[in-house]
Amino acid sequence: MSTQHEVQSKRRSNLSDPVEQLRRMFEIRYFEEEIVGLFSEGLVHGTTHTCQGQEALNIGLAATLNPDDFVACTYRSHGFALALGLTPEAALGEIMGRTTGCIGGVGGSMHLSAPELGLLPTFAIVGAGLPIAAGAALAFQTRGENRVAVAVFGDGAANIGAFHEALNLASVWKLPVIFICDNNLYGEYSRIETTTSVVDIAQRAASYSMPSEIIDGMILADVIASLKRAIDRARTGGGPTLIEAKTYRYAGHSRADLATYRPEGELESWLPRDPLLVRQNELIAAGVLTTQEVAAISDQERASIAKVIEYTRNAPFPSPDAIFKNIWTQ
Amino acid sequence: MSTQHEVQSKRRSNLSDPVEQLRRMFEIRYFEEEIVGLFSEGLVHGTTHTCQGQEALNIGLAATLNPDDFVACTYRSHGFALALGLTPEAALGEIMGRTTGCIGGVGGSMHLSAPELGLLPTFAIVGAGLPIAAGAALAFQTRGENRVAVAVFGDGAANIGAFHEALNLASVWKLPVIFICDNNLYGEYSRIETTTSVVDIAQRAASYSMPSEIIDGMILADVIASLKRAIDRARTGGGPTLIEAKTYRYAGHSRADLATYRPEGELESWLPRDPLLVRQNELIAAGVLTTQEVAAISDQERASIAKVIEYTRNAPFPSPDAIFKNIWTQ
Amino acid sequence: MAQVRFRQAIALALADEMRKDASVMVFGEDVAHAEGPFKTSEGLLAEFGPLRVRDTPISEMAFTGAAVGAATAGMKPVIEIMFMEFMGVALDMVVTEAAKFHYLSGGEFTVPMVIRASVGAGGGFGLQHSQTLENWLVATPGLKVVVPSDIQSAYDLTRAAIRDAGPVAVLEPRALYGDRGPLIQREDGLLEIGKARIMREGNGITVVSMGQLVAKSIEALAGIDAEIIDLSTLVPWDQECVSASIKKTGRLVIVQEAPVSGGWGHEVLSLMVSKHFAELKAAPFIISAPNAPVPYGKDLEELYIPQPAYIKEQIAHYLSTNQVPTPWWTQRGLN
Amino acid sequence: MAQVRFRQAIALALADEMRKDASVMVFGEDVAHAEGPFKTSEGLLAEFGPLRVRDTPISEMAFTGAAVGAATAGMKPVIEIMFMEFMGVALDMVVTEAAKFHYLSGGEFTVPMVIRASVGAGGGFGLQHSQTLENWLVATPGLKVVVPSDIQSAYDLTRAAIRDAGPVAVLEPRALYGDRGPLIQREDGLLEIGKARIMREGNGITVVSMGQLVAKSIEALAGIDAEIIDLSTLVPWDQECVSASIKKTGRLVIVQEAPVSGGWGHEVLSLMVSKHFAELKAAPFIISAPNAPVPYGKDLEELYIPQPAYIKEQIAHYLSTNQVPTPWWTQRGLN
Ligand SMILES: Cc1ncc(C[n+]2csc(CCOP(=O)(O)OP(=O)(O)O)c2C)c(N)n1
Ligand SMILES: Cc1ncc(C[n+]2csc(CCOP(=O)(O)OP(=O)(O)O)c2C)c(N)n1
Ligand SMILES: [Mg+2]
Ligand SMILES: [Mg+2]
Repeated sequence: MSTQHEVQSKRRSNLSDPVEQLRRMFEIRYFEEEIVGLFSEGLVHGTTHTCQGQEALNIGLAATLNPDDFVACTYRSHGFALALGLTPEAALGEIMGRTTGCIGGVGGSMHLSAPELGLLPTFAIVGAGLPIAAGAALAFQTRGENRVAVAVFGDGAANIGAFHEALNLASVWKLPVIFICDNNLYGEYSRIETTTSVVDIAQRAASYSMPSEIIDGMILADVIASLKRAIDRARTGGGPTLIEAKTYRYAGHSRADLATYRPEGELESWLPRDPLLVRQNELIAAGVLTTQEVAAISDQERASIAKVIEYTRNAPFPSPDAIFKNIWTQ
Repeated sequence: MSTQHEVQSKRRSNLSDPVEQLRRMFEIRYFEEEIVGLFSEGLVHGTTHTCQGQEALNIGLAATLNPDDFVACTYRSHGFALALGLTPEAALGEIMGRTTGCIGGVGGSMHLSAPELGLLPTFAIVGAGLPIAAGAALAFQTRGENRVAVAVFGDGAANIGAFHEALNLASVWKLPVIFICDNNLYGEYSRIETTTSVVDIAQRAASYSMPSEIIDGMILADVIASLKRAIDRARTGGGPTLIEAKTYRYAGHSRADLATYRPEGELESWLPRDPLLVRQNELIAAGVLTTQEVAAISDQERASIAKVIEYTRNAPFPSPDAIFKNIWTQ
Repeated sequence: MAQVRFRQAIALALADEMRKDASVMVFGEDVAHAEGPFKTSEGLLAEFGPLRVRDTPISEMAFTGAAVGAATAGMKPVIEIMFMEFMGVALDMVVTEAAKFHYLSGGEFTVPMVIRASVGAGGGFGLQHSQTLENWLVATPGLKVVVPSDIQSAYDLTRAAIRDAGPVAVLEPRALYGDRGPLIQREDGLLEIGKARIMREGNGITVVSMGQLVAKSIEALAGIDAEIIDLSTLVPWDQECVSASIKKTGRLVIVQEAPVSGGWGHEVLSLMVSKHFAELKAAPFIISAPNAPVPYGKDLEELYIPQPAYIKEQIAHYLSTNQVPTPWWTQRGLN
Repeated sequence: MAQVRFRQAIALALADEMRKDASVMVFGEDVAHAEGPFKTSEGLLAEFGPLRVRDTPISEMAFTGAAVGAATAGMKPVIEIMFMEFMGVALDMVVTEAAKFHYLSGGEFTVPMVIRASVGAGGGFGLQHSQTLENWLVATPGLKVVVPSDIQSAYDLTRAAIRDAGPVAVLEPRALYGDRGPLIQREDGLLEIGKARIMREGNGITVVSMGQLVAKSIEALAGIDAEIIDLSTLVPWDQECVSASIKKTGRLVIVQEAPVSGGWGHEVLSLMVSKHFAELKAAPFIISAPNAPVPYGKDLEELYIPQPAYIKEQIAHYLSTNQVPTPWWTQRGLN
């Protein structure tokens, strides 16, 4: 039997294959769709933030980074965690508070972590990941390593002080860090224009003399191409980049939110550009997959997530001693 | 005998007169120059930050604002306080920790306050004044008043989170607030380019879709003209402005700093453009004052500051009950 | 009497005070159009309009600072910090600015602002969204801190905080937002800031609690002759009330949600011991959460928070032995 | 033995640890070229170069966060928060991130970072630059807090903090930076984090102090049979040491710089009373600053901080009467 570590490495390295990329987009989609039901069943406690519609960004990032690069992302990161290689068992285990979770079930949905895949504990405080990613990049730069760090954050996070400070610091020190703003148009229940004084977050890069790009976050190929440019720049001493990916948050902000504040038809206008749809059509058009093969992959992933859920339903809850582990570093 | 309040109002209203403007620039200059000596004598405790070279900004601001507008400025604000109308006695009393100080001597050099002149307690925390000025503007806007608020801060402060958050908020809410960056090229002992990812702080206004201007902060007329535009815009519902005034910090950061880190000749290169010199030459050229009259004003101000110092040397220290006053609002 | 939820009591208090006083305004993240992430500002935007009820960017520092400025300029802003932890990015504005502005202006400026923040465990929000953290707000002369424990005190203390002439932090136990019960929607006779509430009189032991632990303490102590005090205001807390009770009972126990180390109970215990040492019949002690992050997961989180059965067991042991009981984590050899 | 200043002891500790361990790096505002606003990083840039010793923008949040990230990625950053109050704009990074990262990674990431901050009154810096504010860092399992009190402990605790596997805050009493005296510049036998120091043995009374109040306590208690303990580490503090002393003396007094309300001493007093109630001969109490902002001006500031004469008078009164003495502000009818 292969170890957890081997499984995860394989999940990561597989991502060079376009078919696996698509498969894993389905994995994320179905994973997220099931979370909602599990929440209603009372099997997910507290809150949870899903990322349907943002899969191209998840997979694009994981496919371009090396496993020893670091990624700081947010509470809305089931997708990034799965893409980077965390197993659905370890992700769902955490979300359902079981010992099979990536940190043993004491963290929950907002707190996924996979050090061996470069995934920093995901951030529940808006903006906190940006200075910390810059710090990881600082370590790489100071030691002369060829590694980069990435911070993923939302459009709403672009209004918090940590964003500003981190981008300035990264620019002044020319740190190998990539800032990715996942602009899904909403911060909680507020649409971007009600809280944000620019239309494109990428405009703000000029305040830090930093190169920036605006990309279509629904298109996997665009995501990968843009990230490659930024990562290359960072690895070759060119310093930080700000990438703004235009995406859309299909679901509400968190589990209970039905997103009734959205203008009518807005969701519908995005759906024809769904990243899974776009990608599967591209692969079909290119003759890489047939429609039937895509359907099969989709079915397999749906089935596989069902199994993960079954497995996790039966996984044990942590015992009280878990509360006291890993508080103080030995 | 006129009350403190009357004296201060007069000091403020007088500023419409160009001769009085020049006189008060001298007042600030001599006040600041004397502080250094008082510090060495042990009569000023702790720390103190002087503003020689920045007098045009001090007087320009006070000459354009109404007394019911609010101003948030920093620990480096003896000049603004004097310009806005605080008496040298009340300012020096505070700096020397006497009961004659504007808050009774319990605050010290970093904490001057003159509510009736619109001077908020000066800010000892870098950046803190910006959100607070925005908040005063919010009050004015909400009540439909024709008042504005101003935040003055340094170039170094443009790298702190509060700057970013305050400018975004002010822009989104179109608040009647003017942000004035006193870019004197240094934040403590660090030159701007070592800490700041833009050359001109004003560039950052674009991140907030905010109008901005870069002005020569050594030229009183330029300061007044620019401020008038921004204040007008704010009073007529046009929202916030960012003004960057290029100035130079003649002295070190604080009392003990000899500024040995400055490139040789830098200070000297600024001196021919000294705001007092520029202004007095303008007035002489315009026939408003003669050289002799300027010299007389200068002498009068020097003598007058000497008297204030004498007076303050003999002013009483606060008694212990001062520690307990004004903690809790009744 | 109207039956309302705890969160509605807050919204009602805000509305009632806004009707009375045009200078009261409310802002924070999603408090206007969405009526608050916890629905504590229901109806406010509709009634008072977008000038007085505003959604903010995710900028705690800016909007907390804006409240300081607005208060200084004559408004009475009430702001919402969604989870207490988020004050970690804006603490300067609360502690170093708002609390000190009156002093710094020689008593001329006042800062009548209210900072509402939801606190505490029990919702499954994980270790960065479940702490009480009142320790951030102490050692700060000039800043008052109140903690409602039930529907009436949520209403009363919110109104009292708005009426207070200085800055007041209202720490709302998040776990109580959904509670439902009667409310007296009153103009006068509000609970006062600085006054503790005796929730049940008794002679055998003084139990001082706060926030969501008050109801748990009351439940725990059914049948025990305890005087149960809801501290209600943490700064400045009501030393007279606790003193008087200790004089009567000769025993003091604190029940707190905060962890052992750094919890608010130590100050109450310490000052009361210095004052009443000779009158105490046995060692006073604190029932609290352990020195650990708040765990996710219903069972662990429930264990983490002192529950009625545990409180009861601890106090019963204490009363029968006069000895300070061992906390559960030590009993189980965990810490 | 070399005679050095307190601030130099810190610079030496940093240099010695940087020589030994290439992963140690230092950054903060003006710590590199200017060698620190308080000259606590003298010589570091010259010896270790601009990669490992860096000036930062005025961005406490960014550079504290950068330390968290760098530590997670294998460095051992030491950052400087010039005045403790400035942590008010960056507390999130310390308390909510650094302290919790190890737990949040299931024990896989470690965050070996040191946050140095200057604290306390006595320099005439006024009420926003003179507080100790250790209360911000408590109730935070995962974060250690140490407070040096003299030249040796400044050196030792700085090195020990860097060697610690987790995040450690070192709160340096600013008033001591200029102190001069002997230093043992040692590799081994450093004072340990978590261990209190018995500064003077004695049998009549246990006096627990910290930071700049340790030397004042020692001076105050000349001729009194007191056991003087420098707590040295505030989190986690050395309960065994204080316990053992109380068992011997039966009396406990805390001497702290923090104000009465919200000060660290309450926790020590409270936990010790719960444990040693029966062994105490008289009420324990706290000698502290008043509940007021730190005033500017030499005389008032000196009065504000407990001075040797005042400490002596308070303890003498206590020993002779067995009664808790009245603080000066109450004696004078001021508060
Ligand atoms: C400092 C802070 N303030 C507020 C919150 C509450 N909060 C959590 S998510 C969120 C919205 C974030 O929006 P955005 O950055 O656009 O990310 P998205 O959720 O859309 O992915 C808010 C306000 C928080 N977690 N941290
Ligand atoms: C949050 C915070 N960080 C650091 C400091 C220490 N400090 C005081 S003044 C100063 C330099 C500020 O530079 P700048 O904004 O350019 O203003 P200037 O002093 O040049 O007027 C620093 C770092 C502070 N007071 N507050
Ligand atoms: Mg968003
Ligand atoms: Mg400057």
